[in-house]
Formats: sequence, C-alpha cells, structure tokens
Amino acid sequence: MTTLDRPPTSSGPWTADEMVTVAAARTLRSGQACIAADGLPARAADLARRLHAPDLLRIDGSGRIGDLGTVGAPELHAYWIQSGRIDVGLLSGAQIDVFGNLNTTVLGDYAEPDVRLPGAGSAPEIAASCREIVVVMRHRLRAFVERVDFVTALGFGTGQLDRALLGMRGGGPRRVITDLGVLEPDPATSELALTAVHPGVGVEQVRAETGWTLEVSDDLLVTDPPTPHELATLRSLVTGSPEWQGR
Amino acid sequence: MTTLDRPPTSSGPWTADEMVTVAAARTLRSGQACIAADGLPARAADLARRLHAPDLLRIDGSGRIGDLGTVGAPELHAYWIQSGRIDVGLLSGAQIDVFGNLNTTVLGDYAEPDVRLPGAGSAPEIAASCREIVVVMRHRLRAFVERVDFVTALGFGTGQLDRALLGMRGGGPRRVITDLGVLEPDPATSELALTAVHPGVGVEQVRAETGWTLEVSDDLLVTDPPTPHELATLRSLVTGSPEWQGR
Amino acid sequence: MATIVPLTDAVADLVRDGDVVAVEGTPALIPYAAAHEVIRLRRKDLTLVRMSVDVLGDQLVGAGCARRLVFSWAGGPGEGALHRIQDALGHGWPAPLEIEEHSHAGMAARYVAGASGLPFGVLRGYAGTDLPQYTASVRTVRCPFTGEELAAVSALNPDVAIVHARRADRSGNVLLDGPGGVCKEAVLAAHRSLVTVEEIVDDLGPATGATVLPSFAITAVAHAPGGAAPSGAAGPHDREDDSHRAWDEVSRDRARFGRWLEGIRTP
Amino acid sequence: MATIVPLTDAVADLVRDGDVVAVEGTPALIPYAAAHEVIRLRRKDLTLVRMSVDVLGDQLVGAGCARRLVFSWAGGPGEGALHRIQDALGHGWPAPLEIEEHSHAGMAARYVAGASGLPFGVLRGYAGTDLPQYTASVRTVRCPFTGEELAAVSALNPDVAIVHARRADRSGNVLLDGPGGVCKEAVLAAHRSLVTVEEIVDDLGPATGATVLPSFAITAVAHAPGGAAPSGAAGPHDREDDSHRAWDEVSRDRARFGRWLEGIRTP
Repeated sequence: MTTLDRPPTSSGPWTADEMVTVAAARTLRSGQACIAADGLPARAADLARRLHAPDLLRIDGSGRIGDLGTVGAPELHAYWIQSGRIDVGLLSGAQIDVFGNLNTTVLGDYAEPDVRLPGAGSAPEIAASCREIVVVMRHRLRAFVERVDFVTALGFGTGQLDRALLGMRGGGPRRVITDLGVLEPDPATSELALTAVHPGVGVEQVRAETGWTLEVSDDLLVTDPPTPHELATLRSLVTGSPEWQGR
Repeated sequence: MTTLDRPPTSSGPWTADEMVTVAAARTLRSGQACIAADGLPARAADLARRLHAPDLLRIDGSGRIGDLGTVGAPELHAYWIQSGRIDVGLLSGAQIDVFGNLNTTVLGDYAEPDVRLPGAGSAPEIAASCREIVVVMRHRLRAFVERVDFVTALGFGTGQLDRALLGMRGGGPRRVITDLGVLEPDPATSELALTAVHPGVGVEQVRAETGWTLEVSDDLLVTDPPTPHELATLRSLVTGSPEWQGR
Repeated sequence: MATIVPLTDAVADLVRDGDVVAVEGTPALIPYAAAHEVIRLRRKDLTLVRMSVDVLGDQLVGAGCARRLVFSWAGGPGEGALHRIQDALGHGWPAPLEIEEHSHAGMAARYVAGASGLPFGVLRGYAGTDLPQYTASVRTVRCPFTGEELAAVSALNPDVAIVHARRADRSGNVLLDGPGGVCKEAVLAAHRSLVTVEEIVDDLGPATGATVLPSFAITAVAHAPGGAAPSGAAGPHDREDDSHRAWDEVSRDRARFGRWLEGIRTP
Repeated sequence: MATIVPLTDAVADLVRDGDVVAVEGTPALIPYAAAHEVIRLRRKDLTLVRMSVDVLGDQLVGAGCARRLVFSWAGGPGEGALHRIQDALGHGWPAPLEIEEHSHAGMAARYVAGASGLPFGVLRGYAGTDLPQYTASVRTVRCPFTGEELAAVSALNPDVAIVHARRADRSGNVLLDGPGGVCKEAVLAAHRSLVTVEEIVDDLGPATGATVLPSFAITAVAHAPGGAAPSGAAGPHDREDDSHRAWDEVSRDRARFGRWLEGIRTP
C-alpha cells in the first residue's frame, strides 16, 4: 500500500470485484487455515494459494479440508470452527453496520420482512470463533447501515466489550474489504473506520455509500492496484459470476 | 430346554465354558444388533452367527460394526450405544449381585481395595442403554454376592424402580448365564432367580455358589445339552483361552 | 433390518401427513426422486427439516406439501431467491408457511443430539445474534464445572428421514457417499428412515464404518437410479448451476410452476 | 503447521515434567517408541491420560514417569493385572499413583468436548454406578428443554497428546489408520501434539477428511518406523497376545522390571 497524496482519478483495467478479490487474497498468509464462504470469499482464498500462500489451508462450508478430504457437518462445526483453531473466516452479508455486525437473514422486520434473505448458514459460529474475520462486500448505502436490521453474525455487537462479555474466543472483524476501500475497527471504539481506498476512489464517494458518520484514518492508504500477475492468476480461476452472499 | 425331572448326575463331553457359550449364543437372534465384550461374550455372538443367526450384527468395543468397518469411540458410544438402538449387550464381571449389578472395578473398599480390577470400559453405558443385557459369568460364591462391592454397571440397582427413576431406556439384565445354569430377574422383585440348570448340575450346587438366598423357579428347566453341531462349530472358532472380564 | 422396497411404496408407507420430515444430502446427492414421490402422493402439513433449503424445498413448499420449514440456509441460484418459498412466506400461497431457523452449527448439533439419544446439544453458538429470540429450540445451559453459559439446542428426532446414497447391498446396508453433511445423523435421529440408492450390489466394497449405515438402523431402502438428478451428475457444479437457473425461471411464476407441478404429478 | 523433527527432539521439546499427557491409539497402533523416549528422558510427575491402559501404561508407571492415571480401563493380558500399576497403587513403588477413572463413553465425551472447544460434554452415562462419587470430573446437568438430568463430564485438554499413525506427507499432514479410537480427538484437544508415523511420503493417497489430521492442527511429526511395536505388526492379535504374556513375566517382578528399564534407558 502507498500513502494517499491525492485521490486517484481513474480505476484501472480491472473490475470492482477483481479489486476486492485481490485485496482480500493479500490478507491471507501461507500456513494459515481459513474458512471461506462460496463465491468471492472462496475465490480470494484460492487466489492467495496461487500467489503467495501455497500452504494456506482452505476449509469450506461443505466440510472440505483443503485437498485432504471431507468431514461431516457435525465435525466441521465442532472440531474445526467452534474449537477456535481457524485463523481467518471470510464472510459476506447483505448488511453490515458500524460495529461490523452482519445480516443475512431479513431486511426490515423479522415477522414482516421487506426482503427475506437466505439466513445464517455457518456465519454466526465462524464470526464467533475464528481468530479473525475478513468481510468482503460491495460498498452500497443500503448495505452499510448504522445498525443492521437483524444480527445474523456478531461483529462487535454494540461496542467494544460485547465479545468479551459473551466469552467469545475469536477476535471479530479485523478488516472489511469493499469495492471502494478497506475499513478496520478503531482500536478504541471498535467502530469501523476507513483505512484505505482503492485506486481511483475518493473518500467522499465512500462516505456517500456509508450509512454512518464514517471516520477516516489519519494514515489513509491507497490500495496498491492489482498487478498484472494477480489479475492474470485471478482470471484463470474465474468461471461464472461471483456469489457474494455469506453462507 | 426340557423340564427338570431329576438333577442330572453327569455333565457331558463339553467344558463349562462351552456350555455357557452355547447357552448364550442361543439367546441371540438373527437381525438383532448386539455388542459383546471381548472373550467369551464375543465368541457367543460369533457362534450364534454361524448357527442360527446369520444376520446378527456384532458391534465390538473397538468400534467395529460387523463387517462394515469401524467407527471412532465417540461415535460408537453416542450414536450406537447411548442411542439405545442395540438389542443385546453381552457383559461379564468379577462380581454380580442379587439385582444384577456388575462390578469390574474393585473387590473391597475403593480406596484400599483387596483386588484392583480393570475398571468400567463401556459396561456402564451398555448396561444402561441396550434393550436387554445378557450376563455371562462363572458361577462362584465369591462372584455371586448379595451386594457388589462397587457398582460399575447398573442392573436393577436396589430394586425394581431404580432404572425407571434414573430414566434408563434399556431394559437391564434379562438373563445371567453361568457355567451352572441360568438366572433371570423375578418379574415382581427384579431379584435374580434360578430358572434353569445345565445338564448334570443340581440346585443345591447352584445355591452353594450363590451369596444370597436364591429363589428357584417353579418351572425350573434343564438346559438342552450342546448338540454335536453346536460343539463342533464352537470348537472351530476357538483359539486360545476365553477371557471373561467385562469390558 | 431395512426392507428393500419400491420407491413409491416406501414413500407412501413412511411419509404421512403432518410428519416432521428430514430431507438431507450434500449438493451432489439430493433425494429428488423421493421428494417428487411426496409431491405425487400429495402429502400435506409436513414440517420439512433441511439444513440447506434449495430447489427441493422450493418445490415441496410450492406444491403445498410443507407448512413449516426448519432450516439454517434457504437460498436459490446465486443471490437469487426461492420464489415459491417467498410466495408462501409473503402471500400465503399456496398455503401459509411457518419457519424455524437456526445456524448450520445449531442444526448439526440438533441432529447429533437426536442420533445420540440425548434431549439437547451444547454449542458455542448463536451468541450475540438475534436468532434465539425467534427460535424456541435455542436456550442456554450452564457448564457445571466452569459456570460458563453456552447455547443449548433441542434434539431433532424427525418422524422420518430421507437421504440418497451411492449404493446398498442386498441386506440393506448402505454406503454413504462420504462423511459430508448430516445424512448419517438424520437417519439415526429419525424414527423411520428411507434411503434411496443408485444401485443395489452384492458387496459394498471397501468402506469405513464412518460412511456405512448398517441395515438394522434403517427402515427402508429403495432402488432409485438417478434419484438425485438433477443434482449429483458428473460435473456437479455446472450441472447444478444450470438446473438452478432453469428452476429460477419456473419458480418465478405461479402459472409456470403449476405446469411443472402437473408434469410431476402426471405419471 | 507441524514441524517434522527427530523423535527424541520432539519428545524432549513437547513433553515436560508435570504435564498432562494423553497417549492414545487403537490396539494395533500404540506409540511405544515415543513412550520409551519419555522413559529415557526420565520425565516425571506426568498425568497419563489413556482410555485403555495396558502395557504402555504399566511401563510408564513402573519407570516412575507418571504420578496419576486418568483412564477407563486398565487391564493386562487376559484376566491378568498390570503388576507395575498394582505395585504403585498398593505399595507406592516406585512412587504413589493417583487414579481418576471413567467409563469409555465418558472419556470419549471428555475428549470430544476438548477437541470442540467446549468446557463439558453431556452423556447418558454413569447413572446408578458408584463411579461419580470417586471422580470429580463427573457431575450432572439438566436439559433446559425437558428438565431431564444427564451426566456432564469436564473437557479433557491435555498439555500434550501423542499418537502413532501410518503416514504423513512432507507438509506434516497425517493419515490416521482409520476412525477407531480417539486419536483424532486427543490431538485436537491437546495444547501440543506429537504424531509418530511409520513413513513420510510425498502424497497421502486417497483419504477421507475423517481420517486426516491437517498439518496446521499438529505441533510435531516424527518419523518412527516400527514405532508402534510390539503392537501393530501384521497379525496384530497373535503378536499382541505373545507380547502381553512376555510383559506379564517382566512386570511381575521389580528386579526383572528394573533390568528391562535399564535396557530401555541404555542407548
């Protein structure tokens, strides 16, 4: 990443999804174990394995443990997720709020929803137990809300102490990577603040798509653009359109 | 079985262990699932499969499910034993008492035992959850006691209501097969009473080896002697000496 | 011991109006043939229990078989909706639909408890989420050693479980396609069970106990080659995506769905 | 990620005086080589956790390594006793021995809870037996749905777990010999773990996840061909019976055991 001097004025020859996927892949390290929802999160993990993290172990929601075979849903959730031994959980959602809580259940009231979403899947326990959570989402005003309509997966709840009070072992959201930039929890408040923008994206554009008063880091960075090698590798992985919904 | 007219005066050309094994095998039916401790109980199950119960499924303490492979100890105990789906549990013990409680833990006081025995193994939960329990033991006064020194596996506890009060699903001991005869719980009291003697065994001999006032069934039977076919089949299975200890 | 019976007879015998019916299966092996028999037999008032509700669930709800869903994920193609389920939830068509929703971890723990003869399961789950306030089958339990509070979920013991598997032998022992999902737990938790299989063979071949369901733990086995189609064909992902897209078209429209339903019901 | 290290270094690094050490393995694959390193390194004050305590446990107790046993079965050849354990229990030789005993079901539930990050496990167990009054790690818990009382056991999270397996790949992923026993749970429950393996290969070959321990969940892998001898040779049962009988002779007599111990400790 490079320090921001002035807002870049054009995005490069890559799509917003490609930028998100590359940025998410860069957060993963070799030797880690990660669990990634289907679609874009899974693709970010696969990309990391091809680029800089050949020994990243990817566990998926169907129980696949890397290339080592498959375990049943009970074992997946008890021995692998709940035990807290997974380093990174990659999640997505239809809504995220200032405290990084995710909603994949309903928009509107539970009993009379405006939109019924798919539901929880493994997200509540991934969010609770993985050492850290990386969220990938499209950055839109309807999705980045002050308070999610339904807490499907806990971020920091209503503030900094909630996770500890609930006895959670996982550290919660460490980074939210969107198609506009990167948000990270403020160490003092756990509120998500903007710490980087992608090339060609301005802070005001991010604020306009964020439903709370977005704090901006003093050290705001501009994400390094995807390298030709990153893009070529990613494009060799991609078939079909990515799916975003956290699962 | 034939009704007892007079005590037979000689045992046949078989050993006491063979008589027990044959009598235990006869209680098992094709289509049942049984779990049998190693040694004589397991041999009884194997004999039944060769004789009259080809579709008897034998589950063993190491997690073997018949010829269908092996499951881990957690699955064995949770899905197979605890669930209550096993028809017959074949157990043994160093002591048994009037209510069919079994001891494989200590003779004497727990803290300062006269004899330290191997311990519980899977017996407590087999005794609790199998639809019925068949006990095989050598009939000796030191083993057939009014009250076991330590309850390792519950029979009927201290009386007829104990199992129900503890919420147990399994029916408890249905039959105790010894080298002298067969004991079954009295339907009214759950106390073990003598319901059959093996050929050549007299009631007084059984009473002399029993540490409580043994009731004798009005319809006392004499076990049919092992047939030549039963004996030949058993002998083709046997290698080494049988082990009795409940596991 | 499982009996080996024709599929229609098995469904007619085992699935009754008002039953709680678990239908499980990894994406590659979904028991569509059995579910379509349920539709043909016009079973009604079912509670459908399924961790990941997908096209099969949409079909059973649209056909009016299910009045209640117990699930932990209900999603259509891509980000798409399951239109028949949305229609039932939003407009009560063809009948109102109740839901009871969980997380995957909670559903898995409920099946495990059911298969294990326990009344409840314990997990680190649901904490801080809004799920428990809408789900009576989530409570808390305190660790008798540490005092810590954990989530408790009530055991699932469906009236009947339906799964699809690769093969069975002639005694009714079933080889599951692997340890994925909760097929084994669903069968062991249920009072009755039906396993449809691709083939019935003399010998199951090499297997570990972890992926075998012994005959004595199953009620009925039905030979249903292709019984998981359109799931489970070679190249599962492409095939599944295609069929999902095709289903989206059918499901979007009540009339078009009605024609699909007529096709299913016409012998 | 597991590191692949020489056996002696692994044991020296991972097993420390006073540790709670789980040593598991089905009868065919008992990690004798690692246990003998523990003896050579004169580790002491260990709590040995092992469901079925057999010759290996007798050796560790006789050598003065263990001051406490947590187990659910402790039996020698046939109906025979484990003389070193009997001697420690009865006469405090070479040191007093404490015991904490369970049923197999309880021990399995304790390992599962430990591997699952839960503080306790629930089972239908121990009911009506005298075991709970001598075992602080058994209590009761009430079902928050039915009110029923069930047994609760505290989780086992050993300091270190030692198991033996067929093979590992060069990244330290381990193929277990099958789903028998509690090897997988012991490793996942422990803070540190050592897997000794017969061979280290380029490719583990076909496996299901149920029998694989991924490298990231293991601390160290040591190449120890024959490391389960005398268990685990071809024709395990005969071989085991023979070695059990031979051990009975050694174990019966303190002096003879002393010579055996000297042999083990002499490089």
